[in-house]
Amino acid sequence: MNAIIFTAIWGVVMMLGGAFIKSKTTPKYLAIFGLTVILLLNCLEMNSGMPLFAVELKGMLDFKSFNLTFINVAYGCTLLFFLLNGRDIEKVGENVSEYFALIFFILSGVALISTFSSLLILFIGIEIVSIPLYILTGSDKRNLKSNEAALKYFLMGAFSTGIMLLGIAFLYGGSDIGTFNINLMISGNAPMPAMIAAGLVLLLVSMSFKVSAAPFHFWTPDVYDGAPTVFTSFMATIVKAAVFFAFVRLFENAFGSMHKQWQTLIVILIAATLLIGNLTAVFQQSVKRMLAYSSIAQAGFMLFSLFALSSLAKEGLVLYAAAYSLASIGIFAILVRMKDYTIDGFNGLGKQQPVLAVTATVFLLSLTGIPLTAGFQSKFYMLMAAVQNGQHIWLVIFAVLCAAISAYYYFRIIQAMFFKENNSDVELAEDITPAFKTLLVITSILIIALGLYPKLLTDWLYF
Amino acid sequence: MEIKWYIGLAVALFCTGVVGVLTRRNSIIIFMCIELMLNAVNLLLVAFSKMHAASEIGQSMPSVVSDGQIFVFFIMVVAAAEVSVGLAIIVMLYRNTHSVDVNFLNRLKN
Amino acid sequence: MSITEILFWGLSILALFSAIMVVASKNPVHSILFLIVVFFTISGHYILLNAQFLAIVNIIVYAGAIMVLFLFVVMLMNLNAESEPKKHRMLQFAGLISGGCLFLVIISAISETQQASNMVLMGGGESGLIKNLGMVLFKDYVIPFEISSVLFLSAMIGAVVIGKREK
Amino acid sequence: MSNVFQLVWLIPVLPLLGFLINGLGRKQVSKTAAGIIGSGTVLSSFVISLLVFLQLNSGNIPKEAFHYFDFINIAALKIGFDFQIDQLSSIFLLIITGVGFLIHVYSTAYMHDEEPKDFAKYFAYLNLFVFSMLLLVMGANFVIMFIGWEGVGLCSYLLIGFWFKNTNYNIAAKKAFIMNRIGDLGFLLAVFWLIAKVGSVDFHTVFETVPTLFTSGSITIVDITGITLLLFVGAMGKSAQIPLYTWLPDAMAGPTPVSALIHAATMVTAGIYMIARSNILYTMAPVTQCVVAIVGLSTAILAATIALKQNDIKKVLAYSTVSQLGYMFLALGVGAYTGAVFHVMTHAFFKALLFLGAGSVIHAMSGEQDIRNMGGLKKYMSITHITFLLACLAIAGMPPFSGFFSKDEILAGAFASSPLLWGVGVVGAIMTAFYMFRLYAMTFLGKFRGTSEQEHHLHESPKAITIPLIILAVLSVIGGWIGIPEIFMHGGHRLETFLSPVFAQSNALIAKHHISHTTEYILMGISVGAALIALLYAWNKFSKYQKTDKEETGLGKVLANKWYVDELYDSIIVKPLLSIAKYFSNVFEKKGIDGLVNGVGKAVNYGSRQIRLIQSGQVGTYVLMMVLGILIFFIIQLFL
Amino acid sequence: MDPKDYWITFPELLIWFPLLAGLVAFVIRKDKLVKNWAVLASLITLGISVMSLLYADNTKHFYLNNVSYYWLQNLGSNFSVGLDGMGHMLTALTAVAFPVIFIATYKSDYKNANVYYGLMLITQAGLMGVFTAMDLLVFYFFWELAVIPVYFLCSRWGGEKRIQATFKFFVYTFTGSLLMLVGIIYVYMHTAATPFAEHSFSMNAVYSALLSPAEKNWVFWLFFVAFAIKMPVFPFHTWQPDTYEQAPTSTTMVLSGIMVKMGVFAVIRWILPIFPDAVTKFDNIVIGLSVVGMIYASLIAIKQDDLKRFVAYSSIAHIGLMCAAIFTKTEIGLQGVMIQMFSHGINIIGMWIVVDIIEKQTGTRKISELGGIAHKAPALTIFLVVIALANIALPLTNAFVGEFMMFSGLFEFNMVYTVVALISIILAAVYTLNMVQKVFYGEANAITEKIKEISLNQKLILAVLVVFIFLFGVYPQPIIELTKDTVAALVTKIK
Repeated sequence: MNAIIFTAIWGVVMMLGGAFIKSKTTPKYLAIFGLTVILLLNCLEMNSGMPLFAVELKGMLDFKSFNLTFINVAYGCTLLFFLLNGRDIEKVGENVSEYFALIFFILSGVALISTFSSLLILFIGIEIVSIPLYILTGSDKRNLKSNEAALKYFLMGAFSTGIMLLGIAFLYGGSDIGTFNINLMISGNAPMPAMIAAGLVLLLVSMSFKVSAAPFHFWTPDVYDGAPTVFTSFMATIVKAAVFFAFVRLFENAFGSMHKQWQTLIVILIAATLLIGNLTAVFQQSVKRMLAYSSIAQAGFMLFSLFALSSLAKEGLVLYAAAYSLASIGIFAILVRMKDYTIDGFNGLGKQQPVLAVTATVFLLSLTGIPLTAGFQSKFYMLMAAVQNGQHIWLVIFAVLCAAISAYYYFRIIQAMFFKENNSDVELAEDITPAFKTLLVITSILIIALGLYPKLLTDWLYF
Repeated sequence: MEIKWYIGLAVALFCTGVVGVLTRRNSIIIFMCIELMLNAVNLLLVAFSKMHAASEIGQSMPSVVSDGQIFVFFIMVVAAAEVSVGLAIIVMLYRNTHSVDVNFLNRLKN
Repeated sequence: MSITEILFWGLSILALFSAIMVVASKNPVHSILFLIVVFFTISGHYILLNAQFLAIVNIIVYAGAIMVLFLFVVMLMNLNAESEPKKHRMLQFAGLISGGCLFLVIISAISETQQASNMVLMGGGESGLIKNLGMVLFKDYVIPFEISSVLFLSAMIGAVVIGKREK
Repeated sequence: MSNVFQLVWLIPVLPLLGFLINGLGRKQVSKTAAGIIGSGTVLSSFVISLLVFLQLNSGNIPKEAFHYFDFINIAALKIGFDFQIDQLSSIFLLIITGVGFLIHVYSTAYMHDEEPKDFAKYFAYLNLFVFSMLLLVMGANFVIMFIGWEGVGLCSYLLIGFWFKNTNYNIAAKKAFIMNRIGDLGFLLAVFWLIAKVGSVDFHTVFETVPTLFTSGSITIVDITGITLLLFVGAMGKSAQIPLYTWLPDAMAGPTPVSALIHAATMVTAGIYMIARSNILYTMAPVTQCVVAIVGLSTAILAATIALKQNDIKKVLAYSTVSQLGYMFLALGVGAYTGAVFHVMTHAFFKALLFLGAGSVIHAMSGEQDIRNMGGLKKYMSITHITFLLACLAIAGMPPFSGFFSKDEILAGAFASSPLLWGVGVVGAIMTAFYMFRLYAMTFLGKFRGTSEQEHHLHESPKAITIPLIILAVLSVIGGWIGIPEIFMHGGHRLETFLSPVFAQSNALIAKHHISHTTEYILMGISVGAALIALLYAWNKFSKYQKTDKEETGLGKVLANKWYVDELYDSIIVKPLLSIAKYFSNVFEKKGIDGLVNGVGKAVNYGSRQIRLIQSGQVGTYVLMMVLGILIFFIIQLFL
Repeated sequence: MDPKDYWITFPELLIWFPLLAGLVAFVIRKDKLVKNWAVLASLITLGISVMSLLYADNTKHFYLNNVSYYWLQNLGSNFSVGLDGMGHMLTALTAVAFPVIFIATYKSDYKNANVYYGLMLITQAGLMGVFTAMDLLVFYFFWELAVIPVYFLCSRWGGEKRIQATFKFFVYTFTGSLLMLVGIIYVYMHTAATPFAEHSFSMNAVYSALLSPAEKNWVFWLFFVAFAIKMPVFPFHTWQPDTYEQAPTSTTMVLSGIMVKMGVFAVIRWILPIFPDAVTKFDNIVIGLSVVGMIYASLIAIKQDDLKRFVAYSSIAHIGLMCAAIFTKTEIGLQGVMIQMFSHGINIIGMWIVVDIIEKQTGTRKISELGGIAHKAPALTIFLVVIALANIALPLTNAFVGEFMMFSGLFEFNMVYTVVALISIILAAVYTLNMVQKVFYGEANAITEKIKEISLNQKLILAVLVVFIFLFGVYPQPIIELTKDTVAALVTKIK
């Protein structure tokens, strides 16, 4: 509860701050301070199990430590994001504090959808996450790409909201006890009535849209490409992970009991997502767009948690969220500072900026899923969960083959950085501060630590 | 009245909205079609709530009935917020391109 | 055929017709007006279902606030029929077909189930009244209610951020 | 047990030492030192072998092999580094070290033009060869024997290619090695077969157990035949039998003493030794024996025919070696093991002598090898001439020279098994006499046909060359007298009695067939007489040989070109192999396998290029896709 | 029996020391210094491994050679490493190889030497880990850890086409190991429970995993493909020649000398015990492939003009034999493989050293352009000839013992394969002697005129290798003694 309340409040604070603070840099520090406090408060709630305010939940929210841990992960990543990209947020436009405010609202939405237990909260939460994102996407107002991305995102987002609502409606109508509470909605694994099925499919579709799983992923590349890179980084990592978490919780609690009946759909989703994501990423020349596609590919792996729906899978999901977010934030942070977003723009970075290059390599290796990195552990968990599930081993094999393809495009950047020479001696990256480098190093150390000893994270999930 | 008629009506309206989204190019109209979809859903929800009202569950606990209608209320709320943002975005785009035609939006592709 | 059924059918046909007109009509202004009609018919349905509160809100929020907003925007851009060239037929046709299929699929899936033949309580029922809904809203739904304020705030900020001219 | 046997290990180790010293210190040691070390080591091992031989002769024979250390020792298989000393090996020890020593001495003079380090290298190789050869004959199991077996192959490779700047020599060396390799594979397969069937490679064990296993039925005749045939393949390679004989004539590229030692006296007889060693197996496999006899005989004839038309002095000797080896295999084939060994010994004497003589001639002619440019050398180099003549008589099988006894024994054995074999054998003998004396006459008789400046520094070779010649000459005269057949002298065949324990098992199996003395006399008469006629004919035909440049025609041409066998091999084996290799490396590897691998990558790229076109940038398309997706999901979920 | 609580054990030392040394190397800026540091470190590692050989007897010093720490108990995977006979042998090989490589290539200078040597040492650590891993997951970790640095070494310091070649190598092996990962997980899911987790990655648990024959049959392939790519077995070999050609020679030595053995090792360590039935089921296919590969590679080797590709193909042929011998499942065959793993490592490294010297001095690797080196550099020639003879398994060289045993194992399995395989021995003689003749004999030409005799330390290194060649050629018993327990255990396990 703390997380939700205080992020909302802090959002307001940032908003009002915008009116009074003239300096461009202050909001950043304000935001970092606020987020740190909120993170601590959330930890407090985790340990004590007691929020600061006793609010009657009425079965709307569910604060078990699992969910709170995820909030921690999400907020932690956001903090890192602030630290790494604060300066870049300032560069986007004039209304710096508003951007931060919006991000805080999104965070409260994140907290909502990772603790919801009523479809209403899910709906509102998703909207709270989406609407500010539409704006952030369009926040680079002079840039037509940004505008276009915003509109595309908005139209399709609204459309998928419609789909979702229809689904919810059918669920409400279909469940005998007419409720929006996901825990009570369905029990037993009797073949589901048509209305429930319809609702399920529609929800599945809209959620797949939000997590950009094929064939509902089409908005992703354009939006990620068009949006200002900082915000791309944010929405491609934290938001996406959060929505995924919501996705899994929804289907686990609401339809877990009849898992087998809808597994086929997930299988199709996974196969399509992995294939399209990886295949399309191969040919991209712009790193930004390539990362957009790769995020689709990663979603394909995360979907395994939905496919398996076991405790292993859920741990895996949290681990994956952390690993993926860390690595992506890192690589995006570096990308933002690059002058040229094409892969050739990275040529010879290894000589000019060794620290950047090495850390970037760690991030990319993690995304590829090379052992010793968190990326490997998370993929490993996912595969284990999938194999444990027993069916569709071919899908697992297919997945690892796709992972091999992913090596293909991730390593193109590594090759560019270390093994290709850039003829001109212009600066490839701008304002690389020591602090920035240190943060990158810390991030990569985190990644490797998680890769060596994932229990650092997974142990928090239950107690 | 059987619920299926309401379902039929709502789904029909919804699909009309979908068709609109698919066939029109004017982003405002597309947006309106989406609103149409939302309304279809609202109607459906209300109908369902009244369906539950008819069932014995509804008799025993009236909250089941009101849930649906409250939900509709929230949908309207959200829709309003969405509209404000959406129109703002459309206007911004119009400022920059003097068009609201989604087909002109293809700087981002492949 | 009772009076309610007659009203139901009348409203439904009107609603569908004007919905189709929203999609079909060239002139954006016309579509908006048709949309308003749709909203009114839907409010009518609400009244039939004795959900007076929603009926009112629907008219105020949608037909009133939202559609006026739309109207303003359209006027502001003074869009007219000519301003929208044809989308090429192929895609329109495909859209039509797939939309139709969606309808058929959902209906054929649901209409035959026994759930689909549940009766709807027309007219009666207290829960749709403002009093009851108000109670529920501020007792059970206080959390979402409060949270939706966040939504509005962000929408507001958004409108400002987007709308404000850059210096 | 006498303490001589404790020195046995020294026999191979001494030459090895010589090799190490000369090899590692080849820059330091002077020529004389190198020569002394080289010859000295061999001499000393000769002395030891002599002592060993005397021990054996005095009838105390080591019961089992001398075990030094485990070579391979695992549960399934134990192979010790063991030496075996018995009559057979001791005979060979004497031949190898004895003749080896003489040739070492000879070499000190023959190679004295070489640079010191090459000189040392040469002796190092020679010692290494002796070492391997000794391993071969002393090894107490097939594996140690095989070690020596390949070792000698290696040394012959190194020595043939000793003048490595000349590419043709290298190619000859390579050919020798590879053809030996082919044979060795047969050997190896046989060994594996033995391991699989008997579970051991020790001579003792194998020869003890095989007959019992055979009677118990756990080894079939097929196994034995297979093993023996494969072993024989090995012998073919090493002892230059059809079809693997072509390397030997080319091997003449090496220095002449090497040809004498390796390609006449010792290495090429390894095959005979091996078969004689495992005689029991062969006696148990009549099919193999038949094959051996036929191959041996046909080799003898074929090589002889070729030798008729060769003009290179060493080539003639080479082919005669091949044909003599053929005789030995004939002997083995007909079960006259003693005869084979006997002929090995005598052949070692006179063939070594011939080669050394040829070497001395070549030396005198300053490198000239074509006998058409020689002639009338007898007045310039008398010792060489005399010794050469004696050797020719010996090889032609004239009584009482050594060749007569051994060859006669073989022919007798052949007759005993079938007169046909004998007949063909005799023809071979006749040809032998002919080409040997053609060689002799063209070289030493008539008048000199070489260039004048060759003529005026013609000279007799130095002591170091002539003394070995003389010794060998003596041996090739009297060498045969240890094997005088019954008919001349009762118990005259000392060799047979000496060797009898080795062949006891086989002799037990072979039905002893006796030819009446009269027949034996007749046979002897015929062969000797025929040979004599051929001899005299060749003598007076070629003593007045004039150089003519008229082309050989008809059969003569075919013979001069060695029946075109090399060309045949080249076109049916080498060329096809190379073209396949070419195809693999240029087409199949690149286009086929690697093409497949890269194809996957290409496919991914192509797919990527295509699939990103769906991302058209049109909202309408995107939504359409979504709706289609919804439809599909609905259908799957609700209607399937 | 010795106390359980050693503060450190040999496997740990063998892994951690090179790793630390590598990390240290990164921060040493001066090239000369880091070079010496690398040599020193590798020598120390060698010392450790020699020590471990002195305590190799696991019946007496078990706790000196085996250790296990909690790692991911919840997944039932512990960081457990240990040295059995095979492990000892291969770690020894690794420990010997690296100093040899460093000293032999001491002359050649690299840009950012610190990174270069750091990566090399880390590779060594990875290899040590692979050879000592007693836990399937740990094994997988090290398996990758060994490859990644090599990828960077090759693509950073390699030849002109290095990037594509190395990348092909990487993706190829990476795909293989991912498939193996699926296999690992599948096996894991069928292991018995442990106190901490419902399944376990530990070696014993994995060995006794309850898989149905049908499952074994396909999981087997998941594992085998990974290892076949690494070895490589025909037709998975095409990455090798390109990589060897493009990689810097010292890395190529690591690749061909040791990394190739990872595949062989892994097959023996994991596939044989986990899927004995599947091995029996598919032995004909695998052995067939290997034998075909031997002939195929040998034929191609005849036609190679580039020394590096030449060595690559000849190595493929040799590996084919090892793979075939493993799948005969005979004691003698496996024992032969053990010996051959060591011998092949030594010989091929020697081969590379010579190739490297020639390339450094003449600037070309084209066999056709070389010739007549023998009388310019006799010592070099002698060394090469010895190594070449070892390469064609001449008796009294180390390779003979191994190949002899492998062939006789193969013969026990099936005679036809043996005959075909033996043909490749002839071909080996053909191409090796061709190479020797073309490169070293004949008259020297313009290119080879300027060749000088090799330096003393090169002589010493090659001499060391030659000593190894003859030592184990004449007296292979030490290796047999070291590894025969492993083999015996395996054979009993399979039977």
